[in-house]
Amino acid sequence: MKLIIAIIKPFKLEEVREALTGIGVQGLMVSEVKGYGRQSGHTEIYRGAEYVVNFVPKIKLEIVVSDDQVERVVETISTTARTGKIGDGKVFIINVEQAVRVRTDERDEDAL
Amino acid sequence: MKLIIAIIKPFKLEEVREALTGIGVQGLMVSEVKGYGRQSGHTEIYRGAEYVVNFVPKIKLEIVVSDDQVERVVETISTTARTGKIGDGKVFIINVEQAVRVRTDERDEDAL
Amino acid sequence: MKLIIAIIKPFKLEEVREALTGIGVQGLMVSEVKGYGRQSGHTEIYRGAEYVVNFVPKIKLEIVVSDDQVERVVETISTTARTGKIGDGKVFIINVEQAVRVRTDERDEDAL
Amino acid sequence: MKKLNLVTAVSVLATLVAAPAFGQDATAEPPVVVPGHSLFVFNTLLFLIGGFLVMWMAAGFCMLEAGLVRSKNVAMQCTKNISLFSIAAIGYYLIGYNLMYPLGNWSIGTDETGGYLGAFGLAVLEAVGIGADDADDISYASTGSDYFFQLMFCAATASIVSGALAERIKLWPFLIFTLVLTAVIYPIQASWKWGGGFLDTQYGFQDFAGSTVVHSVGGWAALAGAIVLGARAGKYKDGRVNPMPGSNLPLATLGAFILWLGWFGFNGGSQLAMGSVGDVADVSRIFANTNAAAAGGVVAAILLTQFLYGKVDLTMALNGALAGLVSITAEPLQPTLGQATLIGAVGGVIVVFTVPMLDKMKIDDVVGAIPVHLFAGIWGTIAVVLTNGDATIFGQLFSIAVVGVFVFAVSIVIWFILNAVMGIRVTEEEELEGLDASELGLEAYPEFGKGSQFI
Amino acid sequence: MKKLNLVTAVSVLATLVAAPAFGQDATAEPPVVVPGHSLFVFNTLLFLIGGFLVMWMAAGFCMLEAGLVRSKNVAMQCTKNISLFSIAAIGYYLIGYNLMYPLGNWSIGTDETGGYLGAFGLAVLEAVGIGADDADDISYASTGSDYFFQLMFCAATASIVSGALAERIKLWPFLIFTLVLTAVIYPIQASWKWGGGFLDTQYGFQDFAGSTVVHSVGGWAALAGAIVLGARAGKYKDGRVNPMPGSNLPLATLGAFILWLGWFGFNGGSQLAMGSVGDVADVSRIFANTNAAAAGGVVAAILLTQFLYGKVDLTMALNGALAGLVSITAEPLQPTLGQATLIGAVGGVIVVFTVPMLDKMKIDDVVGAIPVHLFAGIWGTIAVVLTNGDATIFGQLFSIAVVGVFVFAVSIVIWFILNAVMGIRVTEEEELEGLDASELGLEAYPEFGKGSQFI
Amino acid sequence: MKKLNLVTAVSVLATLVAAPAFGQDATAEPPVVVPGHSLFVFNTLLFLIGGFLVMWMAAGFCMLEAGLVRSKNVAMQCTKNISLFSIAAIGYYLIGYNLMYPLGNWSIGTDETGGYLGAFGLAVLEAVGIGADDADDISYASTGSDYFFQLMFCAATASIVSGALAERIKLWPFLIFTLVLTAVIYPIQASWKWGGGFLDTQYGFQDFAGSTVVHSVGGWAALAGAIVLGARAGKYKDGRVNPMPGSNLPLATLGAFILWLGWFGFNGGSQLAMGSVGDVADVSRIFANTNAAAAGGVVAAILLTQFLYGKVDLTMALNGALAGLVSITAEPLQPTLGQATLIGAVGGVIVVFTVPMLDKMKIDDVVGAIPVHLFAGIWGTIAVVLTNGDATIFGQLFSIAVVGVFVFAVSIVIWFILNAVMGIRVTEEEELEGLDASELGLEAYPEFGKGSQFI
Ligand SMILES: Nc1ncnc2c1ncn2[C@@H]1O[C@H](COP(=O)(O)OP(=O)(O)O)[C@@H](O)[C@H]1O
Ligand SMILES: Nc1ncnc2c1ncn2[C@@H]1O[C@H](COP(=O)(O)OP(=O)(O)O)[C@@H](O)[C@H]1O
Ligand SMILES: Nc1ncnc2c1ncn2[C@@H]1O[C@H](COP(=O)(O)OP(=O)(O)O)[C@@H](O)[C@H]1O
Repeated sequence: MKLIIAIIKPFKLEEVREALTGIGVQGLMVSEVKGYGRQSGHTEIYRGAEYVVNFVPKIKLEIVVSDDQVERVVETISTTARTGKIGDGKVFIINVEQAVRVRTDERDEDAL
Repeated sequence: MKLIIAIIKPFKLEEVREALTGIGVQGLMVSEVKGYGRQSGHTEIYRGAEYVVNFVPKIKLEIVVSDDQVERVVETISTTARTGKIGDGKVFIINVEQAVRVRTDERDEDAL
Repeated sequence: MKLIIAIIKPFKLEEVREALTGIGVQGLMVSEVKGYGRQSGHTEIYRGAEYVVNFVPKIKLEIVVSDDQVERVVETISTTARTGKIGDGKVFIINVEQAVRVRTDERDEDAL
Repeated sequence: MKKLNLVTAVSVLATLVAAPAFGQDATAEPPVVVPGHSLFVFNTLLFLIGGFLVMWMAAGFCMLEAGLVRSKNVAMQCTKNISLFSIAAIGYYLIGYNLMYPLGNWSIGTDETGGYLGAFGLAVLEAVGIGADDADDISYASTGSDYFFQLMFCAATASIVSGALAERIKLWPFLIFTLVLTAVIYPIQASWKWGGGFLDTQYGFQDFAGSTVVHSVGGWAALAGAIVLGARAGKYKDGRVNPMPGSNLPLATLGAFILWLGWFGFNGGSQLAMGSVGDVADVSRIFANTNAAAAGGVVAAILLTQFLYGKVDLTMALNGALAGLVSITAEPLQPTLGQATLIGAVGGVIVVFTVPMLDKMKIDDVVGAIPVHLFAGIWGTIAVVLTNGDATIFGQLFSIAVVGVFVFAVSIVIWFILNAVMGIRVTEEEELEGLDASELGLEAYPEFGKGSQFI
Repeated sequence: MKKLNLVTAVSVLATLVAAPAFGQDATAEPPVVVPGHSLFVFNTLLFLIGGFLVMWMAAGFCMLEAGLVRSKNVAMQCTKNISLFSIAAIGYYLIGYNLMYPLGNWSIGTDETGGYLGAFGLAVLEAVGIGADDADDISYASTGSDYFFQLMFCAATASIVSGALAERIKLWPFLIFTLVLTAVIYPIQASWKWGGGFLDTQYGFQDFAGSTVVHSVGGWAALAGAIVLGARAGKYKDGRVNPMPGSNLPLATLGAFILWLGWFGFNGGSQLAMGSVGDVADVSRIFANTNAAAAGGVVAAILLTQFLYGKVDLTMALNGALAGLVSITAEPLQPTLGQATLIGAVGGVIVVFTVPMLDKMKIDDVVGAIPVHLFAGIWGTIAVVLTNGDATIFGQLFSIAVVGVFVFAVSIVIWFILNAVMGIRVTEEEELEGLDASELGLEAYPEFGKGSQFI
Repeated sequence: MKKLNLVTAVSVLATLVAAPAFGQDATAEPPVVVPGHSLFVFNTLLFLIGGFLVMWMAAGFCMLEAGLVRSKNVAMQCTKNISLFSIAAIGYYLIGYNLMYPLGNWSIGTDETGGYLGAFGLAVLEAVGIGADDADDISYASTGSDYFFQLMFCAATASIVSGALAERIKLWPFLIFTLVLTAVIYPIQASWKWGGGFLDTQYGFQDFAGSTVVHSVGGWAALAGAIVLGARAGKYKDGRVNPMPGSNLPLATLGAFILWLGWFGFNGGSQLAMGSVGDVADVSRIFANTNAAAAGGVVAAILLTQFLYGKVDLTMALNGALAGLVSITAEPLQPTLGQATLIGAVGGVIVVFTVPMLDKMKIDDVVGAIPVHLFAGIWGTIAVVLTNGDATIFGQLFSIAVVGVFVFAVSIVIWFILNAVMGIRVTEEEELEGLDASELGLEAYPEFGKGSQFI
């Protein structure tokens, strides 16, 4: 199994979630993060003082899927989340050694 | 070492934390996430409009432990967090290659 | 590529970010977590009742870098974030199998 | 409102005539109007107290709206509310006040044949330290207090609009509309009734404190704007209504309580006099009835939402309170406490049914301003016939229609012009990012998470 | 309160008699009571101003409670507060007002032998546009203003209860209790003192603005409810008290400031007259003393928490202000500024010690309503004997006891009945999820994180 | 302010003399002053209403500041505000009131040669239930109402200081300074003008409601404190200004609206009389002008920030409203509505330019208190000469300077002493952690995330 970590633009969340449900993803975790990257760095003025905005709000998705699903999930995320503008985000893949469903104590694939 | 990621129901946090301390876990990270899964999908009405609640509040625990502790920690979490109802959550295990304690620059097991 | 997870004291964020930018890190994710560890456990009084503060606010950084950058990044973080007091935090390193830049669909190193 | 002067003038004369008897014979019935200039002082005081209470409603609208929009638009909503209140003060001073109260000097029409367009000119107050004979109307109240009181009504009309159009309208076009609304649209139609114009003199229109003259006017202007502006991105997709929950419900609740409090000044002050036993007792009736109607609106809303949806909806309870208040505004004096409660309760029922109705029509009213101020306002104006013999169903309906057509037509034209000239709506990208970040470059709650994007 | 009428009636007669001299001889001492009907207008105005200030306290309770509960219960707390205020308006109209002020027509007892149960019937206001001889009491104030003012006191009593029972009581049982409290329990016991009943006539009970009649009554009803309801899940586990910090302290602070402001109407209006030099000067004393007592409560609370805990506790400072206000409520007129400050300070000390005491007794009072309104209310009622010669320690203690036994007994019976019939408490699962999600199906702060579960 | 007594006294005598004619001949011009003791009652009522409105400003300052500081310091800001308001009540009672109003009994100086230091002693109110001849000044108002009204001005001065020094000053040293400010510093300088001291009698200083006597005094004390205290950690690093955005802008907006409302009492009550046609009409002018100036301040600020920065800054709009109010405070009566709007607008311009200016000088004023209250206060005091013939540019400038030097000098000395004795600033670690956690041991928003550390 793999843990897929995706950073996307917040307003894309709903769309991405629907797309993922569409391809059979049964669960995921969402959290708010502040992102620093190429998109960062524009300046704003507050009470007459200029400052650089380094962090932009992003949504982080964490999804554990079986190895065979990985490519489709990555594909789905990156196509759905893409706007073509800087700051669209990233997808990272990490190996998961074991999964457990708390309710039933099922393991691995069955736990997803 | 392994990184244990656990998603649990929020009101179980305190109980799980105590149980983990009980078996000698010395530290962990807690964050709020919104979870999507089987539990999701009930509908609510707001100002006369019905809508589906896709995301339910969950707590994510991240704990790095030495390999030999893993099974006990997983066991402890899943038994303590279990209510038997849908939405109890998951536990995922990921390999950690290195750990550093910032304060002392100690490495790996010593850093935990 | 490696995912570097660093837990630091909140007020160190800006300093660490600058240091990392200094050594060429191009992006990262920041999130708030509550930390439990050695630092925890002091007591407070609220409306006459004493209670133990188990969780202290922390900042979690997640940075994906190419393998050759890892040591420098870890070094930079732990030196910049260090105050020498309990609670300075940790750095964990995890292997990343693949990275994708949503905007361009670039892969791996190019995606960072 | 001012037209009551005559009546009071008469009664005060009565007093002065009656006065010789006063004191000579303790058994004789003392005059009903307090002697000397107490009348002037009491009436002026009523306007000052009523005026600051209605001014406070501006804060109520601001909190209500700030609490019902998503966090990414909260700072903008606050900016719009404090700005519109300021612009109203300028517009009403420059043109509005004399347009609304020509005191006979109609630009079009006359008091007899019916006034249609008031006078043009800056608002001018009485001089400093006037004596009784320098007062513009010694039998009424000081002009300064009247101006202050009336200005607050004008500003309230503008506050109604801001809520309905929240989360997508650009700041400046909105403020320009506000200027036109407060300087021209509101005063002109208000002159037809309260300035002694044709609706008042020819059609016997009864609208004690403005269910139509104030609230429905705000509602019509908001409706026109909402139509031209269109719904928020994602509000209505593939036939479903996608709720966008308010970000801070206690703040919205505070807003409702503030409005409830301010309404005592709104309705009570509209008695326009408290210097006699009769007047002050009437103001008391109005306070009690206004409270009863708001209570009726809340109770109707919570019972109905519990019954319809199986759960009480706090935002509907807040709207219910306001709908109850709007409903009683056209006639807060005549009803008994029981009648007032029922009139308000019907207002509460109206919002519970019309909020979803608007959604079905894909008219996106962020805070429920149109159900509360327009629909309940119409109900309240019609309900006058139930308790006030001077009101005719025709006179009420005709006036509702005339005011509605005028305000809606003029408003929609202005919205179209603004849209053509400068565009009234932010880009979709700005809207998704939130108006606070895109238009103001700041955040209302920079530290409280960005959950707004979860919707 | 109304009983003062006689007094004022006499003085007004005095005026009318004195009146002939007035004006004839500028050197003669002018009458102390203003002539004509100014008296009626002034007194009515005092009730209207006092009334809207006390109404504002409803918002204060709502904000205080919304700020002191956890975020998962905030919307419910707002719902309860706006609903209870509305229900009080209906209950007091239907039964309460005449039960409280039978004006001699006691159902049980008489003015002479002592009144025990007032009259039954709807509240009826004076007709529209009355003349002086149509006024129910030309020497007092308009009935509408009296009703409006008294209603707000009744509603305040209900607001006290909602805070203590927060975060676990079901909405509807709470509202049903509110109806009984405002329609029956509060009015009956209030009639014993302010309606001229037996505590007033037989025992010379002194309670100027209601430390006992209003505040302790809310406190007793809250205590009964808290006992039947039990503590919040997890509040007391294995002998430890587990604090559940309020979610929004600036909101709670706003609530305290609102209550402080409203209290000027609460105590000042209870002078029941301001149409003479003596009355208006007394109202002024009351305003100044009320402020001094609140200040004393705050200073005592911050000094004491600093001293006891090494840190100032803001929530105790807020409770301290309110305790100071409750303490001075039974006698805000007689004390000097210094005495008022000290009386309030003792109130502040009381909350700092009794809040943890209640916790030790495992009585879970979410916002400290019982220490503030019941304990400080008892203190304030006793403190009357320090500055008011008409008060006897026996009369005060006896009345505190009678009111306490009656209200506590009736309340606990009703709580038990409600519990038996429909259950007054949500399930543990609903409680853990939060009442907003489980009972209302919404969130007060949908975008601000769910930290409430960290506790 | 009290010195107006003479004037009113004269006019009231005029009435009594005129009185015989009254009523005898309905055609004769009735006296301008209301007869009997209505005058005393009306004036007292003005102080009571004005007083509770100014008291409400304490909540306004608290909300404004709580909204403009970072979330980790919000609870402390609330603690400071409710505490300072309480301490002011004690300090003014113990020493302040008589120092400010020696009524001729100067400790240093005389009414003729000029008063410099007032009398020492506790504030004492009139007895309970006084008759006309027991009143301290039957031609003015009750002492209780005067005390209540004046106390609120004193407290407002202290509220100004807390905002500027937020997020880094320790609680207790701040409160000790507050005691000195409200008991000694404010009353002494206020006596020079309003107590009939030398600035009033020798230099004809004109300051109607306190642009200098209240606002600039708060500003000077804040400036001295900000200099001794130094800037917040990280505010100015390597030559850049590092903004620290306010954590809750709708709360700050609420604060601004509350202050706006309270200001009607602040300026209107300073007319000190409303018992005659002239006085009540003047109060009306003041209400209308006060509102106009605030509106001018907002419009100037939004136009200017849009023009300068390309975006409207809500926090500047709020400061603009307050600056407009401060600007009109020295002379709210004489200007026309247009003039008042412009005077306020200049105030708005001043804040937009001086807020960044202070930052350049590395003076860290968290909420903009110095630009709003000091700079706009100076402007408003000078602007008096534009509309009030009695004011001389020299008299105004000289008085501004005398008050400024006195308050700044005394304040900075006290700040230095406090710093030497106990240290006025928290440690950097405590500051980084936030004052709520480090000094109070709690959080203002325990569940809303800790974003404050993102700055
Ligand atoms: N090396 C990295 N490690 C972790 N997260 C990253 C990294 N680089 C970028 N991100 C995340 O991806 C988001 C988008 O990246 P950015 O460089 O702004 O645009 P793009 O991905 O289009 O080049 C950033 O806001 C940040 O949250
Ligand atoms: N494939 C997944 N990857 C990551 N998190 C998941 C996944 N499936 C479920 N979760 C998390 O676990 C929580 C519980 O899962 P759910 O399916 O609702 O109940 P259960 O685990 O009892 O079957 C979800 O809310 C979600 O946060
Ligand atoms: N085993 C662990 N797994 C995950 N996070 C940990 C672990 N131990 C500590 N942490 C995180 O690191 C933070 C600092 O650790 P702590 O023990 O308090 O101080 P120190 O690192 O200086 O010994 C904790 O607040 C917690 O968030």
